[in-house]
Amino acid sequence: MTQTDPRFHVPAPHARPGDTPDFSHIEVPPAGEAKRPEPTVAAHETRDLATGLVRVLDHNHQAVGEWDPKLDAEPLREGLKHMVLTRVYDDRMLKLQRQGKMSFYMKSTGEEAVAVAAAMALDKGDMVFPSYRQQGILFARGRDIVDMMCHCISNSRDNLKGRQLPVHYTWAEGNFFSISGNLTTQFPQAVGYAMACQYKGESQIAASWIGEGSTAEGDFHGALVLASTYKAPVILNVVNNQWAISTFQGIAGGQAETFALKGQGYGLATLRIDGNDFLAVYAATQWAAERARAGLGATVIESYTYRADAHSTSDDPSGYRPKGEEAKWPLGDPIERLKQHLIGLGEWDEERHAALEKELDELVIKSYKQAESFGTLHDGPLSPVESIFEDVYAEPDWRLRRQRQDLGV
Amino acid sequence: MTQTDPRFHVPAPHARPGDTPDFSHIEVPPAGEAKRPEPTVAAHETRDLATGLVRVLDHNHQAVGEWDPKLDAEPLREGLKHMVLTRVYDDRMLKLQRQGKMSFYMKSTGEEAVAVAAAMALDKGDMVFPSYRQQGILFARGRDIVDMMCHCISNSRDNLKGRQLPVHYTWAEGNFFSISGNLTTQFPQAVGYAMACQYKGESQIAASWIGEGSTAEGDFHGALVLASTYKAPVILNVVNNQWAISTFQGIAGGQAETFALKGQGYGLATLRIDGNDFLAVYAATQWAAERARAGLGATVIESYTYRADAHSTSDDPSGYRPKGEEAKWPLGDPIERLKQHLIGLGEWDEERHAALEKELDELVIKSYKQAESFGTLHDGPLSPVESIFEDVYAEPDWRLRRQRQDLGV
Amino acid sequence: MAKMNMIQSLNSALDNAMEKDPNVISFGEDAGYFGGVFRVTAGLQEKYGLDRSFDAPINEAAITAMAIGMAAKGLRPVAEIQFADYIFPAIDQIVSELSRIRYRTAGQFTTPVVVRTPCGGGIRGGQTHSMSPEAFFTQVPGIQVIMPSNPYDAKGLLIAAIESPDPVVFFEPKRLYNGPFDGDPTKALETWAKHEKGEVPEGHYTLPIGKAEVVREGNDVTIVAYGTLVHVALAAAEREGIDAEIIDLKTLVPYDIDTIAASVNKTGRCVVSQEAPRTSGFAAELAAQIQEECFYALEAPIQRVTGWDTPYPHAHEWAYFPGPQRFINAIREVLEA
Amino acid sequence: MAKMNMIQSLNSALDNAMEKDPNVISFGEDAGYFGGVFRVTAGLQEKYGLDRSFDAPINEAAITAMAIGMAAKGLRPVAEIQFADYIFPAIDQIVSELSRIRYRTAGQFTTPVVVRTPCGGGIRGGQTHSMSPEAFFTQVPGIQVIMPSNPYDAKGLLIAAIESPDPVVFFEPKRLYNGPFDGDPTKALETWAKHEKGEVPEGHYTLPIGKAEVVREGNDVTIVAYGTLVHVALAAAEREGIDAEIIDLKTLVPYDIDTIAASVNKTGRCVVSQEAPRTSGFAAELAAQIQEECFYALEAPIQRVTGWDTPYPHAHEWAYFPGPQRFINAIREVLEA
Ligand SMILES: Cc1ncc(C[n+]2csc(CCOP(=O)(O)OP(=O)(O)O)c2C)c(N)n1
Ligand SMILES: Cc1ncc(C[n+]2csc(CCOP(=O)(O)OP(=O)(O)O)c2C)c(N)n1
Ligand SMILES: [Mg+2]
Ligand SMILES: [Mg+2]
Repeated sequence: MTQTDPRFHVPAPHARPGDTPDFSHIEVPPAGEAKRPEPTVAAHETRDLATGLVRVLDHNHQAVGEWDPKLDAEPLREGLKHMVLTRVYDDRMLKLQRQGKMSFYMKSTGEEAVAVAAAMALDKGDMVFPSYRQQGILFARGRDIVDMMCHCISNSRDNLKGRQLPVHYTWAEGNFFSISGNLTTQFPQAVGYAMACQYKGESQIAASWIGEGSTAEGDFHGALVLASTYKAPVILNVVNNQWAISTFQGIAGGQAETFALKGQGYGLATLRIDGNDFLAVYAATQWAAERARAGLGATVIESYTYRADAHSTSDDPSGYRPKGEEAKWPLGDPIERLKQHLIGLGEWDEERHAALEKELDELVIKSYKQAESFGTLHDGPLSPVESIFEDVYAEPDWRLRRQRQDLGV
Repeated sequence: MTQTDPRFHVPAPHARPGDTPDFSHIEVPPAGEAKRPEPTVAAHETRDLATGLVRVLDHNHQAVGEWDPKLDAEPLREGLKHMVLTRVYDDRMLKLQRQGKMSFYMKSTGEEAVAVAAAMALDKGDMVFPSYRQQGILFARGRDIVDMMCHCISNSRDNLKGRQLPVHYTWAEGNFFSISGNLTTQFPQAVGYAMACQYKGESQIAASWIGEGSTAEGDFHGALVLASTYKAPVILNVVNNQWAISTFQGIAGGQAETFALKGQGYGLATLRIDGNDFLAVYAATQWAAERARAGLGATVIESYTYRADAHSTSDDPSGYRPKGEEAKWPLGDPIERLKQHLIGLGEWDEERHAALEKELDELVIKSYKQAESFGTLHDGPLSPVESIFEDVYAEPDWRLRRQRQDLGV
Repeated sequence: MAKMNMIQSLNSALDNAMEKDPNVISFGEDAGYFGGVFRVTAGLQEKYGLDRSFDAPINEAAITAMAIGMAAKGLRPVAEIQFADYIFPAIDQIVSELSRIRYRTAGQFTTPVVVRTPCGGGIRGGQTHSMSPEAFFTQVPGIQVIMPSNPYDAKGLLIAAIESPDPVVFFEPKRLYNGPFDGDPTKALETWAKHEKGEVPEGHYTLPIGKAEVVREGNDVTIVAYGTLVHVALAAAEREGIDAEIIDLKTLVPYDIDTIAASVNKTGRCVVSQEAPRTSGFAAELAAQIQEECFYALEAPIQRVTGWDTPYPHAHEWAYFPGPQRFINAIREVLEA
Repeated sequence: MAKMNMIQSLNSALDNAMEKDPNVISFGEDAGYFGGVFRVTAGLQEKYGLDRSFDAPINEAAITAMAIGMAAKGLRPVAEIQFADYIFPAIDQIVSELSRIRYRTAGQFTTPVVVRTPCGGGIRGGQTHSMSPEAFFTQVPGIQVIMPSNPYDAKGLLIAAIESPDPVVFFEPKRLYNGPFDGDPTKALETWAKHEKGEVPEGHYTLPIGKAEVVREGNDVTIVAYGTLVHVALAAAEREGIDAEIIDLKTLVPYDIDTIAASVNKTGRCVVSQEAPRTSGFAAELAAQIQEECFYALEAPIQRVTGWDTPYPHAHEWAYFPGPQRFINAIREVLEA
């Protein structure tokens, strides 16, 4: 049987393995071009912002335009540090996974700004409902690295008692909700949480992140419906990193102009931003948080970025996209761009950067040693076996008590 | 405990029982104002049509503007007849339900144009996936009334063997898909069907209808995602009759401007139309069908209308909306408007109308007598009892064979 | 004490719970202003305000997810799913999320949500207003499953469910809302007024989750039932003059194996029942566990009285519904074996 | 005949079916260009074109609904759900729609869809990549449920499922994709190359839906298993030198009661098994029916070997997984009773 023209339309990406990476179809508006309305603006007046691209850092790495959050050098350096740490950590964990130290890992390479800048623009008290690719939030919020690793290697100190896959962190103290393996389920949950914050009379808000592929799920719609109906103080982030495992964004996006634009159909505020631009992510999150705290409801933010590495350690992108595509991504690398910006400001230099990388790499290595001292998945010690019967209910019922006995633990 | 201001926003309708009906918030643009682009227009260029209101019949009942489908008098009279028949049938069935002749009934009063005009604008071969309030399609497609009634009273000639609630018709011959009791499930099914039509190389398209309340379901989003991704030849109708049982449209709509606008977020063509204007519904359906058949994908059509009677025979609207609200509906009554239009054209008159009503009422009464001769739910005969074990599978397996034995039939 | 039907007693439970704990809120489709299509939430919005009893969009998944998010913040949401047939769009949020939050966070977050939903047939609802999907939820670790059979239990169990630290799916047999039902559709409708379980305290009380009740003592056969079928089983035993011990299970997860086993060990014969289709229904779990537990006491195979493996038909509802005759057949079978 | 692992044999089934019938099409998340995360659909897009093997958006409900619509128009869609854990968003379309179209239309429309999905643990997938939710679907009248245990059966049954006039949920035990697995995770991975059921014809063939197979004859006890546990049960019997008769169920709905009953009537003792949590799993249905059918032949209570009533833990996967020792314990229990 020979291949014929498809009888219905099936979207395909611009380049496949063997092709030359091609992003010529992506329009990159100049930084600074987008207008920044007051956060109190009517939702439908943010329509242009759903199809444009909020960018602050220009090609010379200078912050330009109305969206420049005008941060001091200190928080910029802090942001840079969190992003570098995220990357260093990811790289190290990948190596460790390859060595069999953990069952699975997921990197966020190329998307560090999406998580780190957003976390810094939020209050620490705001509750986040992330997907599995926002580990940057944890660094920005100061989670102990050893603790993070103990989770990833499921050892005796894993705060999730070995119950979750690596990178499916929970950190209640840090207002970091449980990451689900099921896509998009957290999106409407975040809206409920945000409503409960209002109910309790607190100024806390909620924020959630999903990938662009995950917008196809029914729960995406459910979240936007709830947010629209109850005007909930929530930020609904869509991280458009162009890929959902092997399927490019067009399989979820179809003929839609942008993912942000969907929010307009619900009367929500909408922003589409350069996700590799730390300042744009920061400014957009700040704007949306201000709007939410003012009782004006939700903002849908599409962060336009690129998944620069494999989907997970179970994935090999060379099967579905050209090698080296990440290097051609027209919005560059978020760490490099913030670094150059700081250098341009005279607030940073290559030496300090190299030193920072080295310091953080050492920290990560040292942390891993420490983490490993509490065990690894492969060699133990793990949480006690009987812990598998705990926390199913507040108290185990007769079935679980008997089953524990049956297992002899 | 005393009531305080709600701590989060919960939308409420403009009027509740005891209030004076109030539709002053509804903007009714003049008929003929909306531009009619070619059906080949880019989807995003139909944005204005998602927030406007396509109207053809003006306050003098004249057809005006670009959307006038310029139908001859004959199809107009035919449409009028189908609408009158729908109403007469609904009224009679309600009475019969009250007399205990059937367990349940759902009227479509006030929404007859939505179904009838759409059915007439489609080809008879196009597959329809309706909700429970588009019985007008059956009349327009010439379904035998006695057969319809036999279904509603679940008698021995019910083509669904008494398995479905009344009004949950199926009519494969008439390309009328099975109506589900579960809201919105048919919307994405219609997209799959439409894709299969293309796959088979046929020019057939599919059309589906849901209520505005049903747009909140995940399946609504699923349908639009599929339609967008695969550019399926389907018409996705949202019948905004202002009410979803006791909840007004704002509970599903939230802060959204219109329901049609949601389609824009998926890159679909969008039309918002006066659902009580036979000509507008006809023209919009024709436009969308032409677009679909040309391979340009789906159109989301919001028909703006009003549920002029109870949700179903289990419902009493006086518990949640002012009495007499239907009489104040600013878009009038679809039958009255088409009738006056025809009279204005000199193609109809009050006498003929009265005669038509009488004729159809007699037809319905006569048909019911005939239907009843095949049995009623209450007194039988029904389909044979053993038929409950048929059609679960193509062939009953041992479980069903045994169970039939156990029942002794 | 007051005379209440099951709608009133459930309403009273919500009222008491909301009065006592400002974190308790109630929502669902048509469950706010109008008070629910069965009126279980009637009056709550007026009394407690728009944000404590409100209407939700028609999206069962979103309703459940909203409840989960709210519970994570410390509220005690009671979500209504209008008919149990419509719980399936929500099942992912229940199975993958609600049931596991405590487990997967090792107790850092808990989500004590109650999902209330009317179930069962007997009201000519056809296949989409008649389902008894309880067995689906009994398979889900982390969820408690309750189905009361009368106004008194309904209230005590609903308050217990709301106060439970665990998520609960709470099934309300809609055929029992207005009166007990012995399975004979030709008889005049009964009301709860004359039934002793129609006597309901107006104030707060709870019944223990996980406790069954022997509602009729007997020596010849044990019948395990829950919801509507409790009344049908009672009628069957009465009609045939059988010395049956009848257990009203009330809680399906965790079910009260001790009460069941004690009874079966005494009678040596057992019938288990459910309204849902036969295959893989909850009666299968009961039969499997009872035969394991009481094997040496059993003198006959355990019989299952169930709905058929078909959708719930509309016109032939009563041919599907497991009525008294089906109980009698099963009882005879186990007695004569 | 060729040597195939289960991925290859399933792929070959799809290939044969698509070759034979142009109405057969395949789709799912990552199932088009890339050929599926487990590569079951690899090469089909290249061979049959973009519209016969294609990627779908991440919306399991929409994938299923699309399949329903296509089937109503006469296609034979094979939809992949990437992991069985993610079938829950689709369950409403399966329970309320797919299963009932033939019934509620009295045969005017039929929707012979196959939903394929990898299930089960043993690959350190944690609670969201390890579920065995088959029992949910065995409760749904109108659906056939299949779970093969080897490459040969997988191919014959998948083609049969595609050609079945009824909708099928087809579970693929992912731990068996690359080789049989006897439940000992410390042993070197085995492949199908040396297994007789790794011999698979390259052409079209079908196995009957609803037929179980006695994969080991024996006289002392009957073990009913399906999917991965078939191999675990075999290993347990071998290891302990028990004269066990082992039945590979293959089809869960309709299950082959005759083969089971004949065996239990012979051995008088029975162990039923499933990987899913214990309560209300499919083993409960088996136990309930077997005790009814074979009561007088049974010399000991039927034992259930199952997962625990917990989510599937990640690190302690092997404490959850019902391995050979749990079979041995159960066998001893029934033999010594
Ligand atoms: C409900 C559900 N369906 C499918 C999957 C399998 N899956 C895991 S990640 C993924 C792709 C997600 O893509 P996207 O949302 O773009 O996020 P990204 O990985 O790019 O951050 C898929 C299909 C899942 N985890 N949950
Ligand atoms: C999945 C599901 N949830 C809830 C219901 C109960 N229900 C039946 S009709 C209805 C209201 C639908 O309103 P709308 O979509 O506006 O349609 P209309 O009745 O106005 O035509 C509800 C909530 C249902 N049938 N299915
Ligand atoms: Mg992505
Ligand atoms: Mg409506």
